[in-house]
This record gives sequence, structure tokens and C-alpha cells, in this order.
Amino acid sequence: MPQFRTVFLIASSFITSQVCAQDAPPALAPEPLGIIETLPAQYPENWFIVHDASFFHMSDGKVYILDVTAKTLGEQFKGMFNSSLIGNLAQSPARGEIYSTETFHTRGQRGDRIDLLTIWDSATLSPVGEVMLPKGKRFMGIPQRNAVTLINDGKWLAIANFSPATSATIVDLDSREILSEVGTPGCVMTYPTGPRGFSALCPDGRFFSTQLAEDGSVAQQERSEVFFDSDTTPIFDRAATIDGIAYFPSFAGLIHPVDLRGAVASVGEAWPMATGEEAAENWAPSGVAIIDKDDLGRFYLLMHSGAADGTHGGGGPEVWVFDPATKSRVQRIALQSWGLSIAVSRGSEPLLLVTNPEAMSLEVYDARSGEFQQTITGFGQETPLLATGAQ
Amino acid sequence: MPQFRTVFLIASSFITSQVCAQDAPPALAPEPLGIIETLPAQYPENWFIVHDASFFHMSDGKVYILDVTAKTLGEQFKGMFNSSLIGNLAQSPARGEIYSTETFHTRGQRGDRIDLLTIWDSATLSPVGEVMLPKGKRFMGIPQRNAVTLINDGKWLAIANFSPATSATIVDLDSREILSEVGTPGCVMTYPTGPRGFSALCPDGRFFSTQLAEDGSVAQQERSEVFFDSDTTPIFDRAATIDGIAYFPSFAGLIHPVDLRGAVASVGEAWPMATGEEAAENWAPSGVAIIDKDDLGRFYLLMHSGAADGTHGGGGPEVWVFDPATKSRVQRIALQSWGLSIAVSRGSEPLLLVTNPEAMSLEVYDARSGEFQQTITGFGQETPLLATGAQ
Amino acid sequence: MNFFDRFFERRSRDLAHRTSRRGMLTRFGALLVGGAAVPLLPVARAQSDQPAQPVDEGDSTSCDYWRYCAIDGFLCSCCGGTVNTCPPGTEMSPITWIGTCENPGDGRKYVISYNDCCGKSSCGACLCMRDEGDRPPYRADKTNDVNWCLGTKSATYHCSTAIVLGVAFDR
Amino acid sequence: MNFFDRFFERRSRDLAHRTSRRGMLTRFGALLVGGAAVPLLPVARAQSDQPAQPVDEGDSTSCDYWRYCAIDGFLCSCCGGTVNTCPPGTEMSPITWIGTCENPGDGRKYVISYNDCCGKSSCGACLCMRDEGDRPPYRADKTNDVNWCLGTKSATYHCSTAIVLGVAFDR
Repeated sequence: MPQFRTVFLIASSFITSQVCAQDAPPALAPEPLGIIETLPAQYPENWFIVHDASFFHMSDGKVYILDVTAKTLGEQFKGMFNSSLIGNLAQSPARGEIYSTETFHTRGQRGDRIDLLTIWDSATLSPVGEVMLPKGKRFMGIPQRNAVTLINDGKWLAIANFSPATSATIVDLDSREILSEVGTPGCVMTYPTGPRGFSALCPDGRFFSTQLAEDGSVAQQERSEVFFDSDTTPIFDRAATIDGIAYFPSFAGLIHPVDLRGAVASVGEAWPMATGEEAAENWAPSGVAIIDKDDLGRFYLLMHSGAADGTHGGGGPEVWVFDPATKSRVQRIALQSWGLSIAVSRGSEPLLLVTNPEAMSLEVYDARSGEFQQTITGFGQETPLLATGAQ
Repeated sequence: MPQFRTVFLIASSFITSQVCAQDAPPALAPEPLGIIETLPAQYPENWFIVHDASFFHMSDGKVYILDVTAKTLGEQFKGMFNSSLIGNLAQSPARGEIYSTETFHTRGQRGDRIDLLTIWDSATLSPVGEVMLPKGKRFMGIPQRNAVTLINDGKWLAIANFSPATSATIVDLDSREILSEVGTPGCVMTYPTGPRGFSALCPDGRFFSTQLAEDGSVAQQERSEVFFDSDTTPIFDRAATIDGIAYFPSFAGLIHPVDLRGAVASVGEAWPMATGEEAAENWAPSGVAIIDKDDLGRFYLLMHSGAADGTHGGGGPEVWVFDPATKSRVQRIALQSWGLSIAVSRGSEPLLLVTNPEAMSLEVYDARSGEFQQTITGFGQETPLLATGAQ
Repeated sequence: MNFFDRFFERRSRDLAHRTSRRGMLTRFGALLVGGAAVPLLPVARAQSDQPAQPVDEGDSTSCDYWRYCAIDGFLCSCCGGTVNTCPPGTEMSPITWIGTCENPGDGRKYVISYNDCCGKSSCGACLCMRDEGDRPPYRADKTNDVNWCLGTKSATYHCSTAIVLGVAFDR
Repeated sequence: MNFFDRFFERRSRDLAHRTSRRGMLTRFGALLVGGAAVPLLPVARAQSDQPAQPVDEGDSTSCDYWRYCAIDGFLCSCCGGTVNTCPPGTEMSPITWIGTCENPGDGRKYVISYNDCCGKSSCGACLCMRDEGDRPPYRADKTNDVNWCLGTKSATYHCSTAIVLGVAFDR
């Protein structure tokens, strides 16, 4: 890189051919300038993608790539990229890409607005493409696993819109162009559904499922049966999906299994997370990222007791692990400190990552034994509230 | 504002004409929407302009307007505006404007770059004008009182450039246009000098003074005598100016008086801040904003003992107050906790504001008695390291 | 950071607050979210002929203030604005979510509009989260999980107000 | 925040460090700042024919590491880079300030180039400020008070490296 001649010009004038005692070891060799590190296109199973929307500085949101088993910060911190104004993320290991919705203004916090999908190369953490999104529509809120999702075998991206009119923008990842905007009147988010579609969650307590044609146009739209009352028996819009079945927790502590394998979401019979004494103690989910799953077929919920109106967002002191096959809790993990968000890594040796709201540190647990491993902090985090097991 | 019909449409459907018990007080009246507060064009003497460059989120720098005598955060926090990528500020009470250099990229942290001077209305805290600056030149570093200064009776702004080639951009505040770019080879900052000019500080230990013609072109450029050695006897580039005399502290604890009233900076005889035992203890200035002055003719320095190579930026535990007329210290204020930056308010009852690096809180002292008044914190600050007494 | 103290304040406070959040308000949810217009009903006004004055007690810079029952954000009262006005140089969002909070001063429930002030970055002062009656975004009329700087020039969120729109239906 | 712990670490450390920062280095200051080109002199190389290996001990993620004597910034070693390489997706600044640090492993003084990595916002990890030999911006060759993301596509500062350019003149 010719520009590096500058620094040599400056520095070389201060440098001498060495003169030193016989017994001294040889001098360090001059080192090359301009070298940039890279990462593997597919990430190891013990890495996480940690989205810090920086709620005190939202135009400077940060996405960290962390190895949570490494023992030093230098080994833990693999890299980062920015995501502006509470973006939402999705990763495609097959394409070696990470997708991020972003919003910019020409004068930082003011001026003309643009909304973008930025495509990041997983290995170089450089932007390799962008798709201009319809202005002022993309869902912007507490970061969410189901606001930007891969559908159609990972060929397309479904981006949830909320303006507050609701729809979804369908992006083709080969051409990096918008195929269509699908209306989902009153219903939000994009839960992948069927061979080539998604479902959105509606205020009247059911799903609105869409199947798309090969050109991205609407092939079929149908509502599921009503299964909750958004006033009296609300559910969270966050779910763990295992083998095509999405498990939606309710504010009151029920699990609603929803089969998303067919063209239309099909809701199964709900079952309770807490029974007996625990039910009497009003144990229920609470927090930001309250649910995740592992590759062993289990899902995880961040839980608090004494659930009441308004307590569903404050986090909790325990993580409960469930086996959907037996509809039973297989593990109860008492956290070292309060948890506000959880995430679980991929693979056969899952790790549980918990965001501790007091220090905004990340606490690592063995997801099978529940054993505490270590705390990760000091990486410049502000509000790292949505982590995802890397792939 | 017609757009507010929306919210009425939504809300009014939930509202009833009241039915209530006889003994109940009358109901609260519906309140108007869309009202925005404003501030006086000239600020009271007990207000400060606090620049928080947000070193962990520099594209989201914040400038707070604070009343440091108010007792509650609600009364202290008067307003704020953003300054992107470690800007530098100047205030013109006569024009009711605050000036801020900023840098933006079209994609937040990446993309095409523009450098701007943004002109903020002091009363509305809205941008009322901007001047496009030459790309990639404006001084960008630890915020500095002398990087953007009012000259020519407040008609012009002199903006220091460092790319690292050095110059100054002269902006006319009536036309809001650039008049000229003045070369200051190797010399930086813009200390107002003479009727229509400025001086810059040079690596060879002297000033480079420029006087400008009415059209902003160079009328005269002259170097002062050499008065320090930038290797062995460096001075700080931060000074307090009283009645046209700028007092420049040295790393070693001398005060160099510099007369900036004439066309060329004229350097007077240096005198020591510390004498006797204190001199033996190596008391010297240290910190970020290490010096300021009041309207009573005194200047203030943030001091630490045991000064050594590399300790000039870490701050200190005391503030020393000097009377330049008698070249003597008139007050010694032991801070409640470590200080990293100081600022003094205008007027006959000056207040001393100290940035405490442990909590990044601001501590208020009576600048005459040295008495601690209160701590101001919890206003969203990250690194509020350059405050200025408001006017 | 006071951000996280707030979380704990909030939790304890929430356990103490049990005001029902049901009523007319929610019946219109689906309609509203569906984007349908709803009829304009008369808005309650204070009877100015009464000698007595309306009662609105409490510290509007405190998260415990009655109007904040459904809020989640920085209080404009701590940011250079007031409980019902925006700080200098910001822009008030025209659309927002609604809460129904009981005024301890007169025992009435009021419809509160939490209009966001936009165009400057996070105020950062007095973060307050109460979430009573809060729902996920599928209930747009009752969700504080989204950035309500919608329909504004800038999408940048600064702080939230709590504006009395009128008295809510009693049940 | 560890940001401010660092300040105090730093202060104590600095009081312990008293390595002189004078020498050839500074003679060229004015010239350099004046923008004049300076003659290209031969750069020291390790004598690879010697069996012994060069010695470079210490933890490059620690602020105490010898190369950081004049640094002020986030250590790239903690940000996905190394002591002499930039993290993924950033760009190395071509111009920067220079320090002269003594390698305790061989007793030599080396010229260290603190090239910044740019194009992503502050890494935020391992803030380190030592400032030995640091001067205000009027000594461009020795100042760490400025953002050295100069001559890069983006002016956004991410972290700082500490690259060995060669052995400095001994005095």
C-alpha cells in the first residue's frame, strides 16, 4: 500500500542500523504495516453474535463477535461491526453473511433518513452489499429474533415492517433486491412458515400466515384459529423453534406449541411451565431476550416469580430448561445474578449466555450442567441485550 | 399541527364525558400536543455548556446545557444537542448562536465523509445554518477551547485545521460562508490576536501570528520569539485569556504570559506556580481541560504533584487559583475527589465545575470560597470532559 | 449506571402496582391496529365553573409519578422538557401508545398519551420503565417496545412525555 | 467503567516510568510538522544468521506492555486485532505518531508506530493511556491527543496498534 510510504518517511529518519553488545539477543525485525485480520466464514460453535443496540447512543449500535470460552478479553473479542438505530440481525452461515437492518440520517441524528439492509461478510466483517428499504417502515424497537428472518431455504429474507402499519419486505439474497412487500394488516413479525412463507402475530390472538410464489408475490394468506386474548391472556412475541414447531410462552406462564411446517400456522394445546407450588408463586417469563433453544432439542426461558401486570420485561433470577417432547422441565438454573436476556450456543455442548443488567456483563454457563463458567465484560458494551449462538 | 389529529382519533375513542362523585375535584383538562420548550437566547451566568464527546460512541457526541445551581436533575437539564465525531464548540451570546464543527459519514461510521460547521440557535437548540468545511481538514482531537474561536469582534470564526498539515479556515458569521483558508505551516490552534487575527502555536517553541484583511486574506504573518523547547520545556496548548493576555502553563509548572492584543503575540517573563516545598513536590497542571478563568480577573488550574514524563493528562486532586496581577496563588482548593477537567462560570459569583473521572459526574464548587456545592450526575453523560461557562 | 438501578426499582414497584389495565381501551385494539378509523367521541373537559381546582400531585421527574404507569423511556421532565412538552429543538411524535393511569388526586382513570420527542439522541436522564398494560408490538395501541418516533422527520428517539388526553371510561 | 480505573492505573504507572524520551527523534519534529520530506535512512533488521531469537516479552493486551509507552487509546490486541494488525473490517491509518520505547527483553529502544485502525466506532476494550513523551498537537510527530484516522476512508477511530519500525538511535 503506497500510502504507507508516508509513515516510513517519517519514521525511518529516526532509525539506525543497530549497534549493540555482543551478548544481546538479535533486535526485533521491523514489522509490516497495513495488515487486517480476518475470521472464518463459518463461526465455531462456542462463538456468539452479541447485538448491543447502545440505548444511550442508538446511532452507534455495535455487534460483537465473541468467543465465550476463551479466558482473556483479547481472545474473546473476535471483531465487531456497527448497526445504526436499533437494527435487527440474521446470519446465513451458508452464504457466510450477516444481515442487519439500519437507519441513517444525513446529519447523524437529523436530516434526510434512509433505511437499509446491510450485508456483512462474516469473514472480513466488511459490508459487501446493501439493499435500500422502503423509507420509514422497517420494524425499529427492542431487538427481536423474528424481525428479520431467513425463509425459502435461506434464499430470501423476510423483514418485518411497523410504521405502525404492518407488512413484510421480501429480499432475494442472490440478487440483493426487493421482491415484494407483503401486507399483514395489523399483524407483525416474520416467523418462517411452510416451504416458502412466514406467519405474523395478530392483535386478535392468532397468526396470519402467508405463502409466497417463486417471484415473491402472495400465493396464499390464511389466519389460524384464535388461541389467546391479547388483553387477558397475552403471549410474548418471542419463541423458540425446534424441528418446525415454535414454542410461544405466555405472560402467565403457558407454552403454546405452534406447528409452522405447513402453509398455515397450526396451534397445538398449551401446557404450563410451572406446576404445584411454583404455579402458586406465579413463576413466568420476563426480560428482553427471554427464550432460546439448543441443538439437543431443548428450549430455555428466563423466569421470575410473583408475576404481575408490568413485570414481564424486568428479567429474572432463574433459567428453566424444557423438553418439549415430554412437556416437562429438565433443568432449573439459579443465576449468579439477575438476568435480563439469555442466549444459547449451537452444537452438542451448548453454552448459556446471560446478560446481567447490573454490570451489563455477560455470564457464561454450561447449558447442560447449569454450571457457571465465567463473566465476560470490559469489551465496551452499553446494553448488549440480544445475543445469538453463532454458526 | 394537523398530524396530531391521528392521536386524537386513536385516543378519543377511549374517552368519556366524565361521570364522577359530587365531592370529587374537577377532572384534569385534556392537554395540548406538540408543544416544544425554548431557552433564552442569552444564558444565565450559572449555566454551563458541557461537551460530552462520548469517547465510546463518538458519532453520538452530546452537548448539554446545564444549570448547575438547580437542585434537581429536572431543573438542571435545560437541553442538549448532538455534535458528531469529537467536534469543537464556540458560543456567540451576541448572535444567540452556538457553533459546532462536526463530521458525518453517509453510512454512520463508514461511507462518504463530510465536514461541517453547524450553527445552533441558543434559544431553540435547532440548527439554523451550516457551512461545508474543506473535507478531512478540521482539527479532530481531544476537545479544545482554542480549536474554534471568535475573532474580528465576533464577526468571524477561526477554525483550526490539522490533517496533519496545519491551517485555519476563516468563516464569516453574517454570510455563513468561508472567507479564506490561512496556512500556518506546522503551527496549530487559533488564539485570537490583535484587531483581526489569530496566533497558532509552533513546534519550534513560538507563536505564528496572522492579521487578516477585511476580505479575510492574509495581511501580515509574523513569528514571535522562541520561548520554550517542545522537547525539554513543553507548554500546554491550553490557556486562560484575561484582558488580552493569555496565560499558558508549562508541563513543569511555569506560567508564560502572552500578550495577544497586538498584531503579533508578545511573550512576557514566565513565573512559577509552585514555590518552596510545593516546587519540591513537583506540582504541575494535569488533565484534559486543565485551565479556565473567571470574570474577576483570576485563572484556575487543575494540579497534581509528583509530575513526571507522561503524567500531564491524568488529572489531579487540587485546583489552584492565581491572580496574574500579583503573580501569586490566591486560593488552593482540595477537590472532594479526583478531577480530570475544570471550567469556571461567568459573572461576579463564579462557580467551579469539575469533571470527576471515576463517575464522570460533575462537581460544583463556589469558586470564591472553594466550598463544595453539589454533584450533578445521571444526565446520560459518558465523557463530559470540556465544559464552558455559558453566556 | 442508573439505567440498571431503574430495572430494580421498577421490579419492586411493579409488584406493588396491580391496577387493572382492562376496559374500553382494549376493545378497540384490533380495530386500531388494523388501521381502521374509529369514531370521534366527545373529550372530557374540566368544568371551569366549579370553584375547586383539578388535582395532579406528584413529582413528574420521578418514575413513580402516576402518569407513567405504562411508560418505558427517558422522562422528558428530566431532559429540558416537561411531563407534556418536548425539550428544545426536538419534535413531538404524532402517533404513540396509550396508557390508562389512575390519578390518586381524584381517583379517576385518565387516558395518557406517551408521545416521544425525537430528533436528538437519547436524553439518557431518568430512564423509567413501568410497563403496566404493555403488550408486544402485535398490540400497537399498547406497546412501548417500539421506537415511536414514527411520522417524524427524524427517527432518533430522545425522551417520552405523558400527556392527559381525557378521562377514561370507568368500569 | 474500566475507562476510569485506567486513569488511575495509568497515573501510578506513569509515576514509575521515567524513561527519557529525548534523542534524535525530536530533532526532526519541526521539519516533519512543517511537512518537509526527510531523507530515507536504512532500517535496522534482525540478523537472521544469529542462532539466538529476538526477545519480545509481555502481554500485548496489558497496558503495561513495553510497546505502549506513548499510547493513548483502545488496544487493538483486545479488539480482534493484534499488537501490529487491525481488527477485521477496519482500515489502518497510514500516518500516525511515533514513540520510542525500551524493550526490557533486549535493552534496546525501538521506534514504535501507533497506527490507528479506523472505520468502525470505538472498540471500547482495553483503554490504555501512558503518554510518555506525548506532546500537544503542535508536535504532530509526538501527539496522541488527535484522532489519527487521517488519510483513511473513514475518520471513525476504532483502536490503536503498536508496530515496531526499527531500533532507535541510542544515546
